[in-house]
Amino acid sequence: MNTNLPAAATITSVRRLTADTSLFTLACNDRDAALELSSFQPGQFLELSLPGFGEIPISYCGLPSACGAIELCIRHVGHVTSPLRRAGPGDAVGLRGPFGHGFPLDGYENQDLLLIAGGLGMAPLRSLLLALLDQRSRWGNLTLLYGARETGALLFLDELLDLTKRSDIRIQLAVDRREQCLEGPPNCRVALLPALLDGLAIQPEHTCAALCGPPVVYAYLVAGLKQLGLSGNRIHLSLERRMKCGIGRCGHCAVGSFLCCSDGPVFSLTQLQGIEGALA
Amino acid sequence: MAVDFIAERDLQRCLNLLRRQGEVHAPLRDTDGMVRFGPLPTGVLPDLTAVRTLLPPKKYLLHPRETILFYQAGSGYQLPSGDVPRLILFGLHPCDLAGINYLDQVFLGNEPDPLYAARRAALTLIGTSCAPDQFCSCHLRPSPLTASCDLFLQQIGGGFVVSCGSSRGVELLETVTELIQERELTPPADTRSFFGQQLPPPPRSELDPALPDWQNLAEQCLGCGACSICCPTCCCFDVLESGGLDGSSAERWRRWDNCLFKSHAQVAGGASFQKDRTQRFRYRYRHKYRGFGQLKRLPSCVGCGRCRAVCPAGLDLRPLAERLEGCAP
Amino acid sequence: MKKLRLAITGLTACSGCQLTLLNCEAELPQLLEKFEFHYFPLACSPAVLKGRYDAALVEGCLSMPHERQLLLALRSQSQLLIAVGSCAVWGGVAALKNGTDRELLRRQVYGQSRTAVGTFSPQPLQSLVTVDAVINGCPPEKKELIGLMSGLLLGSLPVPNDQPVCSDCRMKENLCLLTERAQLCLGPLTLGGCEARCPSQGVPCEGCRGPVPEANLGEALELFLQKEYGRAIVIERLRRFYPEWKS
Amino acid sequence: MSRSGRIDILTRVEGHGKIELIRTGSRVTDARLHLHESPRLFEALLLGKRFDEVAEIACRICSICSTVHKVAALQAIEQALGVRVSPQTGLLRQLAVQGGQIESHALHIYCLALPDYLGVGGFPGLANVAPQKLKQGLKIKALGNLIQETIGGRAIHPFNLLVGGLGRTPGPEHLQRLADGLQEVREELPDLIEFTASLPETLPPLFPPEACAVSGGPALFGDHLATSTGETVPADAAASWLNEKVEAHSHAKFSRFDGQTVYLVGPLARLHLSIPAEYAQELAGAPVSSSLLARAIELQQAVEHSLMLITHLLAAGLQQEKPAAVVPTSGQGTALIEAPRGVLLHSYTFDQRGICTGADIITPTAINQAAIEGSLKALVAALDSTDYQQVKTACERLVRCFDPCISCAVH
Ligand SMILES: Cc1cc2nc3c(=O)[nH]c(=O)nc-3n(C[C@H](O)[C@H](O)[C@H](O)COP(=O)(O)OP(=O)(O)OC[C@H]3O[C@@H](n4cnc5c(N)ncnc54)[C@H](O)[C@@H]3O)c2cc1C
Ligand code: SF4
Ligand code: SF4
Ligand code: SF4
Repeated sequence: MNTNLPAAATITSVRRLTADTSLFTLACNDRDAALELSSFQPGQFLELSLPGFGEIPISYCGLPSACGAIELCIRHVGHVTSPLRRAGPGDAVGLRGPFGHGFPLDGYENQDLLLIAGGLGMAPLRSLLLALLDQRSRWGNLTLLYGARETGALLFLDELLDLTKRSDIRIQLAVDRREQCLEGPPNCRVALLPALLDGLAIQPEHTCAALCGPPVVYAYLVAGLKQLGLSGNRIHLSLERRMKCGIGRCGHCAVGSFLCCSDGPVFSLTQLQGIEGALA
Repeated sequence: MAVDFIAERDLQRCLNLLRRQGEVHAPLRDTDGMVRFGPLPTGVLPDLTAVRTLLPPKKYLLHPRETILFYQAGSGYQLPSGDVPRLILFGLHPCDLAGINYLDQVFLGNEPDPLYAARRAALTLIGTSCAPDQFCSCHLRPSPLTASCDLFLQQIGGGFVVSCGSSRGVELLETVTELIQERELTPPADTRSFFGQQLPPPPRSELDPALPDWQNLAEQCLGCGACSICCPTCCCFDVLESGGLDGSSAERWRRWDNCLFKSHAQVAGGASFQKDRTQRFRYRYRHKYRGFGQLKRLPSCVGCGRCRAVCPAGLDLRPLAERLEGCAP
Repeated sequence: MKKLRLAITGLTACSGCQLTLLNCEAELPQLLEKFEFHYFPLACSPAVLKGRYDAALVEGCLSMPHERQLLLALRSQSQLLIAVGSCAVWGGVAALKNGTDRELLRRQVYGQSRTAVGTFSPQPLQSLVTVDAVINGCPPEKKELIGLMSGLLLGSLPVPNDQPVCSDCRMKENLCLLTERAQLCLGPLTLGGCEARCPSQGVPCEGCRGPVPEANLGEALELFLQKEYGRAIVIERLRRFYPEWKS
Repeated sequence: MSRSGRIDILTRVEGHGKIELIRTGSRVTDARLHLHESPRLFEALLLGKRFDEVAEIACRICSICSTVHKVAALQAIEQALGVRVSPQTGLLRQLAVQGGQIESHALHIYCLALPDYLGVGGFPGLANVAPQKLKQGLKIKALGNLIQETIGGRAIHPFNLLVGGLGRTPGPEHLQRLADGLQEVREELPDLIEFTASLPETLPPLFPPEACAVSGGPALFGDHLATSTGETVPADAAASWLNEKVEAHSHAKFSRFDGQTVYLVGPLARLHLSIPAEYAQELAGAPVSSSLLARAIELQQAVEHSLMLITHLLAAGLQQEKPAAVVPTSGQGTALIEAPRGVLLHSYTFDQRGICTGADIITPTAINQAAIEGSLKALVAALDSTDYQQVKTACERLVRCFDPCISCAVH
């Protein structure tokens, strides 16, 4: 694949998830490109181009699919993402990827897994969750902790509620505040995300944690996980930085001497130890 | 030892012979007194005594601002097309050659950048030796980057000792055989010897944010961007896209960026991972003296002295590097 | 596609930003296909502000009460309001003596007459209304105006630039007037995007595009003083387009 | 019993103005021009500025005529400080001013005035009814801009024109490019003049007052005012002769002259004072509305003159010169130049350190105010109408004939 040239793709469907976030399904116009773009690891990302506006890094949000459909969950916040609010089926976009390192699935073999998502961090973790459920027998206990500002901001709530019917996964939700009119989902507490770690029963030497959330919560989550006895190489975090090229050239996404795009975006806590500003 | 020698008085003829292989660009002193790489007019000799040009040769490989993609509704994104003319860069100093070596590693590693690769393939590099001045640091600190080129002309009294660095160089040399004299002499070492050296790995410890130096640098820096723009190995770029007035076309372009600017690590909503300039100076330092990303542990400073020569505030990272990197700066 | 409906006007200013648009001779025919210049008193009759506008492009600063009324009307009737030019964005030349009592200045020109009594110290548009985007420059660059217009067609606004004039200047490999000629060049403090028009012709940057983010005024002042420019001269020069510089 | 009619903003003129129509009963009996542009108080802003800042600031009075403001300011400053510029600088400045003349006249003829004759609202309408004319106009306008940009560095607010000289002197290739463009446009101008002369008269014949223009130098330049009444006023006496007074209903000062005579400045006045033989017939005793024709003729003159200047400059060989050195000193200087709309005066006083202690700027539209108002009153009387809309349209057209530049007038 040419490093600068996005492959042509088309939006096939759009689902509004919350007031400011939508789930897009895309299809590549070209078979080879589709194959390349849809063989990814959860936690990896691609570069999405919106013609006339620019290109942005977005995490894969679904499963690698045989038919080449790609799911992306996008929050409408700025120059490129806001106009995507107006985009609909049939609109042309461009894709480059997959880029970066995802979550180390092979290292998770036989481990208990603790997935912790904050806000939009659910996007890459959904991909991981779906991958884990897809090969459920390879892993031990599965736990998902997911927090958002308010009930209305919880992404993929319908899917998560469906999953709570299964016995092989534990799901705990948290919201900072609950809207008056809404009755919260059954397994949802009014609490800050790190509070869900309090007293969580895990076996630290058999558990790996995968985190994705806004930078501000990482420090608290990490402290909580350490409290539970997890060592740094069992904690994986997905970082977000400004990115332009996605392939380690433009120089914007440095984290210490790592580049977030090519060395990350998923790092182990051990890797990030002592790096100024890594966990903000 | 036997060496190939071209007499100084034959330089003009040599350049004329080279011209048959492509346009020759070389350092030229302009009427304003500044030295720049530019097309060498016939009959004019390059300035081989100048220590440095304003911009390094990176301008030939990455243009300050260039279109990298065109978009047209219906046909999608397309790479810019067009011929890349063959160019001979004449009079590159070892530091600039090392700078190109660094850029090669960034832009040709893994998946080559198409624009860079095409321009690089069309370049012939002819180096010359030089005498460092007070801004230079090539001779104070060895670099693992190589100062390789196709031909090298070492300046010694009355002419140049010529050596080849590639098969392209051998070919070139053949085109000027009529000017080559065989001489028996041992040329003294030049600054090339500081390049291509194995270095002890830089300290693994992170840079200490508590050092007062960062604050001092940040306070004095005007944020003009000159240091990065003039640096042969600074290659951060920004990418922007804009639509056309027809409403259906677009253009994506990149331009040189600078790690000392506020927006460098800013993300949606204005949050930044390099909020203040002290932090950004550590970033710059890390890139210059320790390397990052795929080129971790490969320092990128080639010692050309441009950042010091152009900084209006006269900032100099050398003393800090001397302390932090443990060896002579 | 339906043409975008525009309101283009000037407040306290020289019409230079509007003229810059009219100076896009090559692009005007194309612009006419895509935009309806509904309210544009400088070039189109009649000029009646009526209905909704997709965008209002406003030149100039506020210095008289009736301009406040007009600006509020433009704001409430327009989807987007864009401040065009340094007067609209920073106050500009008209504001260069904002430190001085306006009544005193008025009397220096009109004497004791009651002419233009309502005039107040020029203010940028942001002082009264929300501005969705800005185009800098005195006058702005054509290229940036055309970029704004093509952005409007797509539904996007210009991405703010934060590189100083020096960056443009160095990229053009110019001789540096500050370091090589010890001239009072405001390049390091000034927002770029003009491709260093002035220094490229050997004329020091006069700062017409306003301050760059994080402009290091203290250090620049120090440097200018070292180059033997008196403090007063430097401060006067700095304030030519942006009165808020603190000495 | 009188009441005033609705006041509308003037369109297709530079700046902000209104016409007030006074009605007695149902009949419109009087008209007044209000230049209510917000004053920037330039003459006060300039006080305390050093000599090398004055022209940079003063040119921001107006964009359409920024080049001529700049040149006038520079000449006044140089006179005050005793700076002499090279002949080459003089020629290049003249060329830049001619470029401004071309740009401004093309803008007025094609974009601002022609719509009146072709029954459309502005240049977007022209694109439908007379696309070729619009194209031609834009081409000429672009050329005027290119001339200003080549010499001044920028079409609006030219930074390359400095006290004592130029930042960078354009190369011969740049001037040659201008010459090529001028040659091309030159071919088209006879047709334009014929076309403007053939346009139907839409206003009753109103005759301009006495004429006044700068004289005594190369085209558009000079050192004194000359009038159709035979007066000669040297530059340093011009300001007091023009006799500016503040009036309550205008933010622009009025030139009151001797209190009796009213003078017109601008294209018609210039041509009146030196009628080119070939147009003697069309222009002799021409009414105010023939200003469009006058501008077309001047456009041709500007093109011819520019070509001549370029020929001179190229023949002499362009030199990269440094601006003349300036030693700050106290002094006073006044410059007169013809801006596209007429007589422009810049006058400055400096103290020992070269700091501006006095500034006086008199602009064509301010001078013309009395003539415009006089014509408006005459028009209202001539129409003697109760049809408000008709009077209003006619008044607007009449004002446009003067091509007022209100930012200049109120500066
Ligand atoms: C590895 C990675 C994965 C991501 N995954 C997702 C995802 O799945 N869903 C989602 O909604 N968002 C995701 N983001 C964030 C997303 O890239 C930004 O929201 C987006 O770039 C904002 O662009 P904008 O033009 O709309 O915003 P603006 O604020 O207008 O952007 C301004 C500039 O900053 C850059 N920029 C701004 N924010 C970011 C950011 N957070 N990261 C990198 N560059 C930024 C943009 O490239 C642009 O040039 C991810 C970011 C990274 C780095
Ligand atoms: S050249 Fe000097 S002042 Fe300019 S950005 Fe670099 S360090 Fe700062
Ligand atoms: S000339 Fe001015 S703008 Fe250019 S680099 Fe020097 S200080 Fe900056
Ligand atoms: S160089 Fe400075 S003064 Fe000149 S156009 Fe640019 S910002 Fe304006």
